[in-house]
Order: sequence, then structure tokens, then C-alpha cells
Amino acid sequence: MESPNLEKTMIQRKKHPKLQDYRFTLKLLGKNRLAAAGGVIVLVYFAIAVLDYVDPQYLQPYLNYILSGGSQAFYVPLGPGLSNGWAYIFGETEYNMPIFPYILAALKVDLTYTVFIVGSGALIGVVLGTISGYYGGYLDEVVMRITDIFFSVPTLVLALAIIFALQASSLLDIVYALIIIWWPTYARISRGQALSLKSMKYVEASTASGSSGLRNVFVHLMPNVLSPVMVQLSLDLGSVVGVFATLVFIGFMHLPNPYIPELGNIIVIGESEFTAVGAWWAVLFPGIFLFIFVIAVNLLGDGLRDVLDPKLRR
Amino acid sequence: MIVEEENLKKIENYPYLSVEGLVTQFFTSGGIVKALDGVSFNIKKGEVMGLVGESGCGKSVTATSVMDLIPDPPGRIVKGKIIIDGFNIIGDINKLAKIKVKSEKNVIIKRNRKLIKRHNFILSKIRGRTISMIFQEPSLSLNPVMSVGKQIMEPILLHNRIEISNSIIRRETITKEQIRTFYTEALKIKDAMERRKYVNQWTNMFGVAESQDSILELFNSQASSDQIERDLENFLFGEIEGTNLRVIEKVRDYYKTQEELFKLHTTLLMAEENADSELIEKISMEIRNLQRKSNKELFGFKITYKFLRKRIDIPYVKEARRRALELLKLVNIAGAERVIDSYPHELSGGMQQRVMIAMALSSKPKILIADEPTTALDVTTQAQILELIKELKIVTGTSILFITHDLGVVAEMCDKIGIMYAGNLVEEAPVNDIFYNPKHPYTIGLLKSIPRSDVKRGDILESIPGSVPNLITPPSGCRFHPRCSFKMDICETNKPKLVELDDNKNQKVACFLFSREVESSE
Amino acid sequence: MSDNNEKRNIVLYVSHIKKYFDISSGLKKSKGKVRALDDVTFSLYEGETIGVVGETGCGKTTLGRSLLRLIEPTAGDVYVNLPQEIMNSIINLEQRLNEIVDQDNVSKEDKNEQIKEVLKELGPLRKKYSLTKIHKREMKEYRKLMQPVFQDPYSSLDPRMLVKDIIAEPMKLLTKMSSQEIFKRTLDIIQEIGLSEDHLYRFPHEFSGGQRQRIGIARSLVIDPKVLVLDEPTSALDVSVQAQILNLMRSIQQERNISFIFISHHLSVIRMMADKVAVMYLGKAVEIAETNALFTKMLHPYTRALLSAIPIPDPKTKINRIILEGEIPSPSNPPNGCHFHPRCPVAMKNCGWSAQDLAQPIREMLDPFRNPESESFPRIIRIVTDNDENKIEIDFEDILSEPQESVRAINNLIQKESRLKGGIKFLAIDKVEAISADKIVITFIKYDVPKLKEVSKGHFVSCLIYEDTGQVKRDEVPNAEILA
Amino acid sequence: MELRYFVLRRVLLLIPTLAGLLILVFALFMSLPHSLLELSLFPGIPHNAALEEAQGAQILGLPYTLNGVYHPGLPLPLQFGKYVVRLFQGNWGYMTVPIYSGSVIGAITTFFPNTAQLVIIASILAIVISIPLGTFIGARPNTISDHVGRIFTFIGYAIPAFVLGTFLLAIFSKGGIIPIFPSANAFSASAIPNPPPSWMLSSGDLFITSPTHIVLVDSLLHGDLGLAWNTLMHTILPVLTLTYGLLAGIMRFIRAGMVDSARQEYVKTARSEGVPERIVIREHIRRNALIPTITVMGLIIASLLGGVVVVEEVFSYPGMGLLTVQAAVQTQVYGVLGTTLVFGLILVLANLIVDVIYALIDPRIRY
Repeated sequence: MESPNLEKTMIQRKKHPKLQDYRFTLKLLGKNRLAAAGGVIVLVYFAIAVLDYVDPQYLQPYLNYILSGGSQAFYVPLGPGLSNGWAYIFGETEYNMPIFPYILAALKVDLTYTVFIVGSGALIGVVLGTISGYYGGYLDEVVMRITDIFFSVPTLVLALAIIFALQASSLLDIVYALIIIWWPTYARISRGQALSLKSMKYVEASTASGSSGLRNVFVHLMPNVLSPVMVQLSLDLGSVVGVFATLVFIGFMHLPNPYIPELGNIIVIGESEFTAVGAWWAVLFPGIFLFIFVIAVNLLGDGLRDVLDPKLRR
Repeated sequence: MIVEEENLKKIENYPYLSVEGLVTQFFTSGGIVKALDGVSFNIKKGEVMGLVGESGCGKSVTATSVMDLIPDPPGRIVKGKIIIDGFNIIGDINKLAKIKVKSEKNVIIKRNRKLIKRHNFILSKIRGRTISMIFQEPSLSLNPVMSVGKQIMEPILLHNRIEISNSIIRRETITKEQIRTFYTEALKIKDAMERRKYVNQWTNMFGVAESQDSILELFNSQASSDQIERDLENFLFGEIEGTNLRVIEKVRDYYKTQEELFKLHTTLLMAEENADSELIEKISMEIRNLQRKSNKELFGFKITYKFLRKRIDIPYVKEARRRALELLKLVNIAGAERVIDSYPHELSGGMQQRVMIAMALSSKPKILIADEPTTALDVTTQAQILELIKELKIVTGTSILFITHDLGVVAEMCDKIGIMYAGNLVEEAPVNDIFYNPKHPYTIGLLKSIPRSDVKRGDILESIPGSVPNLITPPSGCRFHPRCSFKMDICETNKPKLVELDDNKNQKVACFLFSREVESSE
Repeated sequence: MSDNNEKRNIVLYVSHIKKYFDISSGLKKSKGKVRALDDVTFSLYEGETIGVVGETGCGKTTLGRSLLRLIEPTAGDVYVNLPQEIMNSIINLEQRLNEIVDQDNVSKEDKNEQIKEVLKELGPLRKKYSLTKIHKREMKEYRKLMQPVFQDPYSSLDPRMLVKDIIAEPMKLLTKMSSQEIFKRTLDIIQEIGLSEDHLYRFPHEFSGGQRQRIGIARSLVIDPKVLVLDEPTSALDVSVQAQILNLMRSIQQERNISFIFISHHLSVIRMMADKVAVMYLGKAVEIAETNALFTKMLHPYTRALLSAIPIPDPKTKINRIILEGEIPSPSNPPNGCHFHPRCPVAMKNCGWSAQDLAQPIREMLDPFRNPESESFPRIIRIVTDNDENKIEIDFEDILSEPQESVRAINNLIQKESRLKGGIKFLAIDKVEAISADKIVITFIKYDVPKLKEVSKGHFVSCLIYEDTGQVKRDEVPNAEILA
Repeated sequence: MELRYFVLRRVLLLIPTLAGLLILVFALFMSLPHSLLELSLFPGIPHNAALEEAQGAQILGLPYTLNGVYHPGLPLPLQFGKYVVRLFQGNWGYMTVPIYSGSVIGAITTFFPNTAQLVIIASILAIVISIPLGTFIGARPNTISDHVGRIFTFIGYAIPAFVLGTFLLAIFSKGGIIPIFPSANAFSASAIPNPPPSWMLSSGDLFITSPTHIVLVDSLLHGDLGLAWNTLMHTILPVLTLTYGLLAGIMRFIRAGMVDSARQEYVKTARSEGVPERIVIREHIRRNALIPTITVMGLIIASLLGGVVVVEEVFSYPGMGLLTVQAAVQTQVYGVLGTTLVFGLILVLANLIVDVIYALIDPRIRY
């Protein structure tokens, strides 16, 4: 099929043709309303994480608690409402802690780590996967057997075991463990892509023009491998946040302090609050924040899958 | 006598398929693709019509439209008539969905689920039975997870239930009397060919077609006539499987009501088309009565059939399998017994296409649509398939709509040819006129641009400048004018109508060079 | 035309090139070999076009890829654009080697001795000049000389690169041109192939099939190669666009005096474009001839069948079509002898009929349900085909009462079968023996393997039905009238 | 015939995968700090005492000595060999966690049936619901029912199991808004008749019912409806949590597969033969849509098993998941390694079954 927009794109495009292409992608994405909504939500989350505006006064009580060694009275926290100012909109949790700023602080922690995990996992996976897919042979065998091993244990169990083996003492250890677990996914995807792409005629044409194998991998394969990886990556932002929070929720690693702002941890705290005094909001709101993010990321990923599909772009 | 002759003549010229002003559009996010823009043609009994054109000119859309298989969404037949064997299959097209075009990119389509259900019901009785289709890519057109035999048996089981039931019942209720009459009759026939014919007729009628050879052998053997008679009786009664005849009868009743319903619905549809309110009332009444009756009588059966379908169907499947084997042999598949149980991926492209043809012919359709049936095949395989289609055409007398971009193939296969360009039929004429006396500039260009055997090395091919236009924003007026070397002013504004030439009534051209008639646009 | 050739230079010489693919499945490596390309030899003059024709799986694409060394050929040599003296001496040596190998009446030792002698001279030349032997690093020089154009214009351009970069890639990689020079050249070439500067700043998906093919041609032309390998360059295009591209290629060839290897399954296109044609079947070239000679006086039965299978766009011309039976066999297990013999309408008894062809027909011959005459035999337990020894063993369930009588009966059956349509294969049976009471062994005559030989000037054919002079061996060939 | 060989080949391929699994667990074992290994040698015994005990372990009749378990001096392959031999001998070590104290093998035999009960019920429920529902929405893409179905799946896909579990627990368990379900354990201790009948074997931490070891099944088999009901009530919330995630995962792929295979040519062929729409959807579209679903089944099962860990932790349901978590929290080396190995084995076997089903459905892969 001819590109329906062929006539329109006939306009001069000497300047920044690549930028135009990205703009085109964004435009397509914008047309898919659900995906656009997902994208906006994800952007808002990241904006919160990057701007990092949490007034210290809201977290003061909990800092005090840590400094004092933890000896505050236990009492029924406030419910959600606007009467005490915006910080208390979702109510309080243990030790007078306003939930809303607590969640905002947690988003920063969660998103930073998640992006780091997914990014490094994708980097390792794409490089290894593409190269092994292109060259095949023993390298391919070895890489694929290693990924097989990783896929033979359920992710969460493997994460538990690796964190245990690492004797995790900080959140960063969880990050390392998750990177170790996450790269095989990308290696598999990019290997599959590389396998089908390497027989594409443009790679052969390039070889016939004297392009070396590694050049083929980096110039021709990687950019084309990236679009399915991008889809997986966006979906994984959701699952990694989930797994990360789950691991903290399970709570066997020795956190530096028990009140570290992290969504899973907030839910743990909230749960005890809930079972003790029925503070349902302490569980509900952090849960909703987590849930909305995962949904948004999934919507975005599904939209990306459609948009990056070359069949649709033609 | 004279009247009868006239009738005969009418039958001779009776179009099995006639398409009138077909407009098909695809409502995509990029805009409305005007894929077909008023295509009309008809195919008579036993005629082969070729549709030729470049890719994107609407050949395949025409074929799928005729079968009403346009993927919906995004496609839709917007206007026109498709009359198959006297019945307009899209008579209710405007009622199936309401299309509101707000702008090119904003189209609201509201579907009427109930009517679509009826439409599908009617079509499922027409497709595969009166009209069937062979597709371009045999490797993609067969279900990869179903064995070839099952796929051929599927339409047989769908469309021939009543017939199969009848022959099962006849086989199961065969009497000694009947056998004796058959035996004495057969003995009287001395000519081997004649006897074969007779036995064939008889075995088919009594649903014991597979034993035809053995029976013939019995007759040929040197045994005494008493012995033969006893053998025959033993043999035929041995064939009886003790099937539950009541169930078979119920199945037959069920399919008979379906058939009746189908007929009533088609009449209803025609009445609706003619806005005959009295008839509508009457037929709707009948349909309701029939449904009520069948619900009442067949209620128990329908439930048992739902749960015990596999068991009940055993004799049917057996017969269908025999027919499938016969069909495979008809399309010259060597080792049909082996092929019938294999899966499509185990067969070569040529074999797959033969299987497709066998499927399409399973219920002896009146019209066969062949949509580029040989494009995906090698030349020597293509030659085999073309030869097969030619043979089958003679045997079955089917009309064929043959779609291809290869002018060589149409020259060989077709009686008449329609040339398509950008969703329009630009020329339609008998095969000789197209090749020796082409009129439309596009036809001429197309013929000149093919490398023919008389083009020698060093000659420059003539080619049509430019490429097929984008059908979201097709050129105004005659869609060919931007590439046409004979362009006139009128071509840019008005669309020429497909009209007969003055000196040759068989040749129709849509070009202002030959006629000033303008296509009326509403 | 042949006179012209004497004066022109040979720009490419391909000698006995082969490519076998290993069939590997899972744990067990190398089940066998797919002979995708099996011993092809030809030469190409400057500015000349050789058309390579054949059906799916005949190895024409593999040939193109092997020549470009996109895959490593298993054996054979390719020489391209050498100084004429060197080229001539290499060709002479290669041909002498051929002659020696083909000699029949010389003992093995003598042959080896002679081969060694030639190789002493040829070996170093091969190492130095043959594309298949030189080191990968040196390939760059040769890549400038040979460039491909691919079939599918959709997959032959990197979707993430601008047209500008696609066209510039060979120059960047193979030459030392500055970026300004590269850009200037890119501009020139894009105009030469009929597009404009504006098109340089777009992505491939914005172009139609014909335009993409033009871009592909521009990329291959940009470094002025001597030879273009065109792999089905127009088969994905519409006829009107195909005509445009063919014309473009024609004019390019005339202007630049490039040689083309034109691979296509479309015989009419080949006829229009090529000076000479190689017809391929199952990895082997079965006929090579000048275009006119081939199309007027085709010799190989396969060529005839192939030509007669093309539908002619002229309703009044009725061709006498040869419909081939069956399918193209798998190249992993090609028939013995001449690969074409099982489908050949004029196959002779020595064309390669062997145990694997005859097991099934013999089973059918002895099947009492198909052939009432074989009722007297006991049931067959199994039929064992021995391909190495070229014989068939038939095991019966019971012992044969009179083995000699049975042998005679089988011989009679064979006689009868051989007179039926397609019965020629039964003539390949040498003798029938009963080696034990319940076992019969059928042996076959030795089959011959056809070689590509020159029957008239520039016309090579690989078929046993022709004598060296190109005359049909009338009395041995059944259905010879087909060839008339 | 081909199917048999395919299965055989697939079973043979288990060997390298299992070897890989063992290597992985061994690598985990080796990466642990020396002190921790020594510490965990003997359950419930302080570090120094452990070392002392190690010397005299033989005399005490305990199954391990420090040198018998962990051989710092030996080359790695040999250590691995010894490790594997030890596993095959059934010496998986000891663990002490709140819900159990004893040998790891014993823990697995005790808790595995409970987990199996959860997983099996959840899988059956998910499959029974997701296939017809997925078919239904996949057959009518972009309609209202499709949108509703997609949102339903999206929520299931996106909501982390521990969040959903916590909500359910909060709402439906004792002390919640609608307290109808119990909040912890696989069944109430009060539901066990006293004295326990012969088909229950209860001693200390071990509680095993025969013959299937799955309490729900066994109690039904022996007609103890009270216990069966009790067990069922205990399983409902965890099963719901598990099912929702699993269901969403499967449905998403079935829908995508349906939409994709509805576009294929063979569907057109079937319609062109007059096959009624209902049968086209059932026989042609759905069967082909199941193929891509089955290819991702391995991943879905992996996430299901991960979900088990979380769900059992949330609902304090005594199964393999809770065992894993508690072993990790209590730094029980052998507990963690043993459970990891068992989860790995389950996944590997599940993948084998998935592959066989795949071969049954898709004749193309049984080459």
C-alpha cells in the first residue's frame, strides 16, 4: 500500500528529517486516545519524580522518629480529607505521617530505581542479544543457554534467591538483583529480531558494500531491533515497579530504616495500620498510585506496539 | 416450441453473476479509500471472464466484494448490486449499517446486529454452494492446524447434508427385492461401459458408492449367477452399519428446515427490496411459524445434537471423506489417500492450490472466483494448475471470474476480459478485441509495457509514466488522466461512462476518446 | 554477436562454483547436505548480460549471493576484472584442468599426475585472484567491482536510514572520498536514476515500489562497479513500473558498459535483457546459450517445458505445451543421474533411474489390488532400497514355491510395465534374481551423469539424449516427437 | 508418530535445562558468604557451637559435617558434583522458620500440596473463564463489550498481586468490612477432628493427608465435608487473587490472537465456503489464536508461581511461597535454595507440558 500521507509529506523536509519522523510517531500515538492518556500519566509520574518537590516539613516527623531511635506514641491516624491542608488529602499513616507527600517521595525512589533497572537490563540484553543473533554459533548457544537458565525459575523466586545471595542491605542491592534477572528478556527479544533482520536484503547490501559484521550490528540491526524493545521496555516499567514494591513488601532484606519512602513499604506500614485501627486509606492510596502507574505504562506500551509496527507506518 | 426455444436462449444468456455499480470503500484513519468506484459486469453460464490490472487497481477488492468478504471494519460495500444466480446478495446492504460521513477521517458506522445475523445466515448458504473462491496464496489460505481432509470435508458436510442423509437412509433400508431387480437389470446389460454406468448410478443412489468396484468385479467373475446373487446380497447387507435411522431422519429434518428458512429469507429479502409490504408480512409470518414449529419439534434433537454431534456425524463424516477423496483425485493429486490426512504445511504450493480448488468445487458451484490462483507458483506448476482449471471448466460447466495481473494467463484462459484501473473498469471486451484492438489508453499502455516474445534485446519497452494513484485522494474525473497521453480538458472534470463501442457491441470502453457519455454522479 | 566477443574483455569468470548447506536439526548436526548450487561455470564479457533462469529452489539466488561472497561458497573460483592476459591464462588453465578431469581413458594415477601439474601453475593464481580464496580483508577492493540489486524493494533499504545515507554508504565504506565529494556524487546519481534532490531527505517507507528499486539501483551504481548482480529486480513490481525499471537499466548499461548478471524466473524479461542465458535446475546449469539461440533452438527438455509453460499474451498463438508431472524434488535429496529425469518426458533408461525411483512403482506392480496379474505372489513384507549398491530387495511373507518361475513372471511383468506410458524406468532394471526362497533382488543398470557440453558454438547443454554434435539419439529416446 | 518423537526429544532437552537449573542454584550457594554457610549448617544452633559440632558430627549421627557440605578447598566442578550427589541422596539440609522446623525435604512434602491446591484451582478457573471470555471479546474487537473486557483484563494485569491481596484481605477477612472468609492458614485447626482419623498423619509440624496429600481432595474423598468446606473457605481469597492475574494474562493474548488470526486468509477461505460465523470463530479463528497464547504460557506460568509467593505471604497461607519468604527472612540458606530448586522444577515441567500441548495444537512444529 502507498503511504496515505505521501502527498502531505512531499513538503520540504531537508531540515531535521529524523525529527520529523519522531514527530510523526508522536502524532500517531496521539491518535490512540488510550495510549495518549497512558503517556500523559507516565509523564506526570516522571515529572513528580524529577521535580522532587516535597516540603521537608511533611516528612519531619518521620525524620524525627529515625533520629530519636523510635519511641513515639501510637494513635489513630487522620482519615482522608482537605480540612488539614493538601498534604493530608489522603489522610495519615503511622506517626502522623501525611500519606500524600510520603507517596510523592516514594515515587521518586521507585521510578529512579525502575528506570535504572530497565535501562541497564535493556542495554545488556540488546547488545548481547543482537550480537549473538547476528553471529550465531557458539556465542549464540552460550547466551541462549544462560537466558534459558534464568527463565527456568519464576522471576520473583529468583529475585528472592539472588537478593538473599547478595545479602541485600540496601535498595540498591535489589536493583542489582533485578538487573541480573531482567536482561535475559531483552536478550531474547533482540536475538529474535536480529535473526529475522539479518537476512533482510539491506543488511546484505551493506555487506556487499564492505560493511563489517559489527558495523552491521550497530548501524543496521540495533536501530531496527529497538522498536520491539521499546515496547517491552515500556511494559516492563510497570512490572518492575510492581516487583520492586513486592520485594520490599515481602520485607526480608535489611532496609537501612523501616520508613524508607517506597510504595511497597508504605503499603506494608499501611497494612499494619489498617489491621490495627482500620485505617483503610493507608493501604488504598499508595496501592492506587502504584496501580495507576502500571496501567498507564501498559496502555502506553500497547499503543507503542501499534505505532511502531512497520506495517502500520507504511 | 418457439417459446421453449426462446427460454433456452434466455438460459444460455442468463448471467450467473452480475455486478451493477459496485462501490466499495475502506474507512481508515487516514481517510476513506475509494477502492471500487462503480464497477459493473456480468458473467454468463460457462463463461470465463478475466479481470486484469496492476496492483492496487481493485481486482481483488472486486473479488472479495462479490463474495461479500470485505473485512469489516474497515471495509464496506457502500452501493451496488451483486446478483448471484438471480438473487441480489447485498439487497439489504443499506440496512446492515448506517454510515454517517462527518468528514474524510471521521466516519460513524452503526451496525444493525440482528440484520447482520440474517445476512450472514443467507450468505453462508450461498457461499461455497453457488459461488466459491480460490485465493492467491495457497499457503496462507489453508488453515494450518487442520488436516487437508477436514478442510475439504467441512463445506461438504455443510452443504450436502440432506443428500447424504437420503443416501444413508436408502442404503440402510435396502431390500432383497431391490437387490434382485438391480441384479437382473445389470445382467441384461452386456456392454461393459454401459454396465459400469448403471452400477455407478445405482451405487450412488443407494449410498454404497465405495463398493462400486467390488460389485463390478462380482459381475465380471466367472461364478454361477446364483452364487453372484448370494454374494451380492451378503456383500450389500454387510455394508449396512446399523445406524440409527431415526437420528439420521432428524438430522435431515433439521437441515430441511434450515433450507426452508433460507428460501423464505431470500424471498423476504427480495420482497423488502421491492417494498412489497404484503408479501413481507406474509413471509415474516411464515418464517415465524416455521421457527416455532421447528423449535417445538426439534427441540430435543437440537440438544442431543449439540452434545453428541461427533457420534451422530460419524456416517456423514464417512461419506464426506469418500467424497473428499474423490475430489482430490479429480484435481489430479497423486496418493490422495495419504494427502487427505496431511497438514497444509506438508504439501508443496502446487498441491496446496489443488486442495484449494478441490475445496472450492466440493459443492459444484455455479460460479468460481479465482483470485490470482497461480501468482505465487512457479511457471511449470502454474502450467499444471491452469491446465487443471481448463479441464474442470469443461467437466463442470462452471462460470469463472479469473483475476490476474498476467496478461498471458488471461489470453489463455478467458473468453472476455475486463481491464481495471484505480477502482474502475475501463475496458471490457472479448479476449481477441482486447489484444488486437485495444481502445482505452491504459489498456494500450499495459499491453505495450509487457515484455513480449516479439520484443527483442535492445528494444525499449513503452511504459506508462507515473504510478497508480493513491485512492484516498483519487484524481478527479477520469482517474487515469494524470498518466494519460491523450488527456483532454473534459477528462479532468468528468468521469467517462463504460459504454459499448458503435462498431462493436461487445467491446465497452470508458474513455472520452470514444464516447462523450458522462457517468452520472449522485 | 559472437565476433564482437572476441574483441571484448572477459570481466568475470566463474569456475565450478558450489554451495552446499548443512541440514542441521537440534542436537544432531549435519543430517545431510542441500546442494543449493552444484557446479556452475560461465564467463561474462564487458557490457554483456547473462540471464539466469529457473524456478524456486534452483539455486539462482544462491549463485548471486555466492558470487558476491555474501555466503561462502563451498568450492569453486570466481575471477573478476583482471588484466586480460592473466584472465586468459587463468581461463586456459581452468579449462585444461576440466579436460583432464573429464578424460575417460586415462588411469587414475596419470590423471592425478596431470592435475597436479596444472595445479602447480593454477594454485598460486587462484590464491591471488580468486574471490573465493582471497582473504576477507582484501574483499573490499573487489566489492567496488561487483554490487547487488535485490528483488524486494521493501526489505532492501534500511527503514531507519535516510535515502541520502543509504546511497552514500558504499562510498563511505569503500572509497576515501570526502563528505563533500560524497554528497555531490549522491546528488548526481539520484538525478541520473530519475529522482530529485528533495527525495534524499526521506525515509524509504515514503516511496513506492518502483522508486525504491530506483534507489536500490542508485546505491549499487554509485561506486561505478563493473558487474551488477540483479536478483529478480523487477518481479515485485507492476508491469508498467517494470517497464520503466527495465528501460532504466538498459540505458545505464549502455552508458557505462557494465556487465549484468540478471537473475529472474521471468523468461520474457530475460529474453529482452540478456545476451546469453543460463537455465538452472536443482543447482545445476542445464543449458547455457546465446539468447536467440536458446529461444529458437532450445535443446534441454526442461528448457522446453519451462518455455512452453509461459502463458503468451496473445490469444491466437496456441503453444504446444509440455506439462511436467510432479513437483521439483527437494535439493537435499536430488534424484540420481540427471536431476531432471523423474519429470522428463523424454528420459532414457540410463538417465538416472535407480532404486529410489523404482521402489514405489515395483511395489505397485506387485500389488494384487492394482495388478491382478501379480496375484500369484505371496504378500510382500517389505521392500528395501539400497541406494549405494543401487538395488532393491523384496522380502515375501511366504516362500516362493518355484523361485525361477517367479523370476520369470516378474520379468514378464516388467516387460509389460515398460511398454506402458512412463514405463521407461522399468527398462533400467538390469536383472532380477531370487537369492533365497523368500527374497528377490532387483539390480539396475549403471546410470550416466550428463555433463555440460558444447554442442554448437556457444550453446552448452547438459543432457544425455544429445550426441556430441547436438543430434538427438533417435532410437534410444522415447517420445522423441515432443522435441520436434 | 511424529508427536511421539517430538515428546521424546523435548524430554531429552530437559536434561540440559535441569543441569542449568542446578548450576544456577549451586552458583547461588557458592556466592553466599562463608560465615553464613557455616551458620546455617545446623538449625537453631549458634555459630560457634555449630563449628564445634561440625567436628564431631559423625559421632552425633547428624547427616552433615562442614566438610561434607561445603568444601572450600576442592575445585568447583567437584564441589558441584558433590552438591548434586547430596541432592539426589535427599539431603537438602535443614531449616527453621516460624511455620516449620526440620529437613527441607520434609518442608517441601508438607507444603507443596497446599500450593498445588492453590495453583491448580486457580489455573482451572482462569482457563475456564478466560477462553470463552477471550473468544467473546476477541470476536468483536472495538465494541463496547470488547472495551469492558479489555479494561477488566488491564486492571488484572496491572494490579500487583500484593495490592489486590491486601485489599481483599482487608475487605473480606475477619475484622474487615464483610468478614466472611478466614484470614490465614490453609484450614482451621479446629476443623480437624480429634483424634485425627487414620488418613491424616499429623506429627509436629508435619500434617499430611493421604492419598493425594491435597487436603481439599482428600477430605472430599473421605467424606469429611466439614474440613473440605473449611479448606475451601481458606482458599477462596488467595485463589481469587491468583486467578485474576492469570486470567488477565491469558485473556490478553487470546484477544490479541483472535484479532490477529481473524485477519488471516484461511478465515476468508472458510467464510467463502459458507461456514457459518459461529463455527468460523470456534474452529478456525480460536484454534489458531490459542497458538500464540500457548507460546507465552511459560511466562504466564512463571508469573503465576511468582504470584503464589506473594499471595501466600499476604494471606499467611502455609505453602511453598510462604516457606520461601520465611526462609529468606530467617536467612535459612538451605530453605531458600531448596524452595528455589522446587519452583524451578515446577516451571521446567510446566514448560514441558506447555510444549507438548503446543505440539498437539499446532502440527507445524512436530517436524
